[in-house]
Amino acid sequence: MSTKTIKKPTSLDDTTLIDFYRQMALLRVFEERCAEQYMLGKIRGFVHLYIGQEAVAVGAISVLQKDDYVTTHYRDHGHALARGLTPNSVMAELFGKSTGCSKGMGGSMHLFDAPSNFAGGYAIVAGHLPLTNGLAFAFKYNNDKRLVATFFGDGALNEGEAHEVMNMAALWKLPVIFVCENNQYGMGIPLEDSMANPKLTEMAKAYGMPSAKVDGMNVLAVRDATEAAVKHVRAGNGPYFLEFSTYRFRGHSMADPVLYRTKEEEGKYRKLDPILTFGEWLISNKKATQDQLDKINLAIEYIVEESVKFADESPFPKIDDLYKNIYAETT
Amino acid sequence: MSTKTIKKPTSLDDTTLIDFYRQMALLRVFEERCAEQYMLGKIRGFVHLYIGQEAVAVGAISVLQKDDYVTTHYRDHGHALARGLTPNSVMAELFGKSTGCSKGMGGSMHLFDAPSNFAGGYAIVAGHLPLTNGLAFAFKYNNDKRLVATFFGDGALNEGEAHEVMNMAALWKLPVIFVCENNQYGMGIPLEDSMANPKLTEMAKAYGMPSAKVDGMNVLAVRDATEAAVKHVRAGNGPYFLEFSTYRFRGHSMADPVLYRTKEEEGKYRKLDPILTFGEWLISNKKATQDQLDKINLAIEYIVEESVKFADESPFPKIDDLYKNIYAETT
Amino acid sequence: MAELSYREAMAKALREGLVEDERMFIIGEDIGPYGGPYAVTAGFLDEFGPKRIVESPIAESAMVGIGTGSAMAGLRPVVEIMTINFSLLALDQIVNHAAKIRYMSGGQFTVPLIVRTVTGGGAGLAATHSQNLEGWYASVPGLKVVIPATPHDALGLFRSVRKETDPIMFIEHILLYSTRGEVKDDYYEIPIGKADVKREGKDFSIIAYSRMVNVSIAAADALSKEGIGVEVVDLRSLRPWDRDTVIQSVRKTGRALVVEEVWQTGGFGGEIASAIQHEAFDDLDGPVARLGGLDVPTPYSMSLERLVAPTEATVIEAIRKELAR
Amino acid sequence: MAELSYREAMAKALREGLVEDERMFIIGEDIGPYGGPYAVTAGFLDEFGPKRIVESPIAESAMVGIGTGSAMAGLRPVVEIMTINFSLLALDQIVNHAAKIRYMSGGQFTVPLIVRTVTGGGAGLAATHSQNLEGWYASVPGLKVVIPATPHDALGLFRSVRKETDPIMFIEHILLYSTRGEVKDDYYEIPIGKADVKREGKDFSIIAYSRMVNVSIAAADALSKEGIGVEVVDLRSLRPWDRDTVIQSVRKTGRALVVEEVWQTGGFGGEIASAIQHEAFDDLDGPVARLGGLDVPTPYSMSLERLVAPTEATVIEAIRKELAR
Ligand SMILES: Cc1ncc(C[n+]2csc(CCOP(=O)(O)OP(=O)(O)O)c2C)c(N)n1
Ligand SMILES: Cc1ncc(C[n+]2csc(CCOP(=O)(O)OP(=O)(O)O)c2C)c(N)n1
Ligand SMILES: [Mg+2]
Ligand SMILES: [Mg+2]
Repeated sequence: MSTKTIKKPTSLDDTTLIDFYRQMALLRVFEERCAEQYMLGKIRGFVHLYIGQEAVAVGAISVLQKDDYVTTHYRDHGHALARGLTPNSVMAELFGKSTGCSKGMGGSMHLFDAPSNFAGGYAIVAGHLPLTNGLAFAFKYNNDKRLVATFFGDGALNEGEAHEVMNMAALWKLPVIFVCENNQYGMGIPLEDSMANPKLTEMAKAYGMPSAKVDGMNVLAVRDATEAAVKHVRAGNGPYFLEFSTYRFRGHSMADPVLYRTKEEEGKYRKLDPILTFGEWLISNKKATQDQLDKINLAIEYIVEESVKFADESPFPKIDDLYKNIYAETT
Repeated sequence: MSTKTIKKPTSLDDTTLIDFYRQMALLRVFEERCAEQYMLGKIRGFVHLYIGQEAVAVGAISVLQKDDYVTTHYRDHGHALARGLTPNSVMAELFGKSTGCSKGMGGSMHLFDAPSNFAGGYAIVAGHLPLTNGLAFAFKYNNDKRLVATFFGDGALNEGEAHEVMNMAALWKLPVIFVCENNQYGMGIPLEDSMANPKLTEMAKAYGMPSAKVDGMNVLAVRDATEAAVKHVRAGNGPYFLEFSTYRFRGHSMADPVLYRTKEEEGKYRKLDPILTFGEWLISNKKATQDQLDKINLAIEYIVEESVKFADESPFPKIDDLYKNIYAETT
Repeated sequence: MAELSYREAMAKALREGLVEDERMFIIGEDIGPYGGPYAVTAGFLDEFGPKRIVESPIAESAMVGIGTGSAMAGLRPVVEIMTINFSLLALDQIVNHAAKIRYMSGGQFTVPLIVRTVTGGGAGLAATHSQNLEGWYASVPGLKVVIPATPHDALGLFRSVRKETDPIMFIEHILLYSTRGEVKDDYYEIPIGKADVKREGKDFSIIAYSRMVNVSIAAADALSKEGIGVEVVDLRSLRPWDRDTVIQSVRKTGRALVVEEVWQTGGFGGEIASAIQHEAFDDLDGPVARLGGLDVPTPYSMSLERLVAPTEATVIEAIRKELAR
Repeated sequence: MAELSYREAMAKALREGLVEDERMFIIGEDIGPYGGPYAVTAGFLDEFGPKRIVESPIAESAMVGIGTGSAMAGLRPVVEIMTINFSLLALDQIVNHAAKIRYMSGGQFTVPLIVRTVTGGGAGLAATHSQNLEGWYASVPGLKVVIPATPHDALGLFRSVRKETDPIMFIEHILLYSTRGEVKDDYYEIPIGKADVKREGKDFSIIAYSRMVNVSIAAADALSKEGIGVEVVDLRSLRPWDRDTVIQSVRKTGRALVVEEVWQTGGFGGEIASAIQHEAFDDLDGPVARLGGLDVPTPYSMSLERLVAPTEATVIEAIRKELAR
């Protein structure tokens, strides 16, 4: 990963750029509150924070159409918010409330939202990739120009399923963008200890799939690379593989004491913080003033605070809900 | 696949060369009798003939040590015989007799022979690859210079397990030779309809594994390529991937009416018959006389005839055997 | 009325679906030019073309994923897994994904997926290719498991299955494809979850499914010659299974034997037997008996394989033993 | 006597194996620097080095294959599958390979493989991460399934398991790791296949395993205050399971309830219940009852998840209901 960020000029207007900042900051603040609420016992189970990786979800999802599908893994809060799910509905889900995006049935690892074609967070590593192909298959079957963007980690490429899926997508030219968020670890195992060849794009090449490796700490680089991928895929040329180099600032999940990496390494990446660096860039390039960003941050604090309140005050699912939605008959 | 075979000179002595011919002819005649015995109802279930691919098993296994392990898939008669299992014990296994190499418990798809470290034929596509890594892992663990050669088809690379296994073997430098017998079909599906990139060695390259694509109809080419692989692997450099281009002259199994390919295509490959072409080469290069080969063929007819007789006259397993070998206690 | 083979009935069922519903397609290994591993889809590729008859790479997980995802997006996929043994490679996709998406998404996404597969031993294929794993699927909330024993039921049940919007395992038996039976010409459907009394009797109830129904009927016929009236209840689906019909039969006869092909220990028959004794305890004249396959990996040799699954003779013997208690 | 947690008992068991047997190694995901997903192997990497503590890529099938093959070649692998939910991805390797090789090879190759994995719900992990699939494994000839409920049993059983030359599923429970119990200082082993009467009683037998043993004991204690004597039999292994001890208990009490955490329909409890009623029919004062987990994909919300698995209260209720029949 290069230590410099954001070099290319951009044709995006200031409103869009500032909105990228706003979105990333929302993800960050939202998740810092998640951590806090987890410690308070309001959130249960595994909570995998996306802190540090915000540029990927925000940059990539910004170039998708509303009616494209998005799928992702268990580290899914960021993708959900970037896709437009409200902080209220995500926080309520984490609290296990019936107002949550999955009605309290899925929790942190299983966020769903049909209206925004957010087709789910899935907790089996690589497990969502096969069905991602299926969503894309349906688009192709229906001669529909929509596509599916799917997010997963570097570790997911250890699983055989990922390969079956990439092969099938390439073979049948399915409209899928494979977004690999290479945060360099799968739980505690560094990439180079789990992949014989850590050059992940070479895997895509072996399937005859175009690919790009891009700085995932730079929201504009992510956006541009994804735009190119979207263009390729939407034109009917089949799948595209994007590797975004990034880093998760926190542990794998809230339960992880992070014994497997150094403070030094962490510090190095903290300097590349996608939000701080982008904020600085906005100001130094006169796209925004510090005051504007401060106001945004303040508004976000308020929104997130509200989401906690909303979640707290929302009702738990009713006992009847236990048997709902197992089958159509029980809806 | 080139239409010319055997161009390189060889340093092998005539006895060895003639023995290659003998082995290939044995595989061929043995399996022709299998087909016949299957039609007579003496052999049950699925029978996958190796006819056309003989050069691969014979050439590759010839350069292995006796104490290396060999594993393979369900199309395993050829590998078993090339490894030195007797025609009697293989034919008896196909007949379901207690004198069979797996005591009648495995049948055609599950041949085993511990004395020759023939660690099995396995009937789940790609299913033997994970345990093949395990055998190699044990060698490495014990600082033992032995290796494992595993045979599988082009179709096995469709399965995700194959990828998990290649990655792990390359990552840990396990002593495995991956021998892909590319006979261009997986049951009825041609390779280019099942693999996005039919250049199979590129997959090996993506795992950082050395590889070679070689004419599998030429026993000497197979031998030389495998020798190079053995040298590499035995020196502790990790796995090696060999792709042998070949063709099965018969259907996928005895039950296959072969509706998915043309007589023309079949005819083209019949001309490359590894046994006929090698026999001609032996004679034209004065390594053997027609008379010698005739005698060999006659002897083989006799041996195979005997194996049928042996199988026929052998006893079926006893009812007590039904509960044997499920657990150690029941041995 | 026409006499059809089970294979023909399944082909008819699938063809109907393809003709009537543009959203339906079939994906599987060797279902195209090869004609289907059990020849069920022979001719389909010519008839419906490669858009609807999708030849899959040998990749069971990815294949089921095509089904799950396309079902979520509104198609009506039929995924053919060549045999239930290979479904182990797709179990995660079926159990952790297809079966749970409706629930985990709070009902927002549905998975109208049909997985067809082939169960059973008896064909000389040895341990890895002769298993009956349908009971595992039948224990998973979110799945339905349909398992017809006759051509008539296969067609009628598939018609109902097509109308469902939940993931369904539709399980055929390798040795049933060539069996024949009457199939009504007029359109009919068979509801999922309704058992069928295939043969009436007053002395003893056999509860069976799939090929064991035929075996049980043969045994019942033989016993009837000795004046023992055996009723044979065909479950036809394992999830849901028809508790009412089963209990009603046992209340009448006072005796029950559950027959299945799977390894007896841990077989789904344990569920049936334990439910019967619990609900009909006071009507029972003896314990509920079970007869399953032997607890062995299926051996190749015919001399042994023929002993593994229940047969007419072993069913008769089991009933005699219970009556002699 | 020392009081150990289940986690500590497992760590002790594994450490003993590593120290005593050079052939033993552990392979798993995050068992190294991460310290083990449930901290069982914390410190092991430093103590035994990377040759014996092998950090695996996230590839469950290939990982089990390392175990199967190296076992065939004479090593004593312990494969840790992080949770039983992920074992679905390795099921083919376990069921179609490890479990069958001895049989299919006519006894020529053996697979002394230990697969350790973690079952159970209750930790707020929702449907894909809260399953109890041990019953499926318990139906497979060629496998053994060991499932200890206490620190004492975990250590003693693991010692026996290490001496086996067959593939074994060793199944721990996510909510048991922090439970504590007395563990003898002197060396002892617990044989596989022997149930343990964890609490005696004369009126009612509960048959349970894994975490449900603790729940059942709590219920029994509560009922004893009302003068109802409940015996709790801990199966400790599901394959083989100890028919004799179970039947003996039921013959004494005349009543039985089988308690397990898995979805009740199709749970292994069906096997136990049906066997009890068949073998002890004449000694029963009422039908054999079952209490399993609810037939739902486990919901995330605590408000619902707490209803899914049997609890002290629901066990008591089930027994009262049976006694009131
Ligand atoms: C099949 C399976 N195996 C193991 C796990 C446990 N697990 C959860 S996340 C994870 C690491 C995945 O790493 P990566 O794909 O790089 O994503 P990241 O967490 O780094 O975003 C593991 C091993 C799982 N959920 N599913
Ligand atoms: C997991 C699994 N899926 C499907 C099958 C059915 N099947 C048996 S062989 C075969 C084709 C394999 O082709 P390939 O690997 O090229 O080997 P070949 O038969 O050509 O030698 C298939 C699909 C199987 N045995 N296992
Ligand atoms: Mg990662
Ligand atoms: Mg092939």
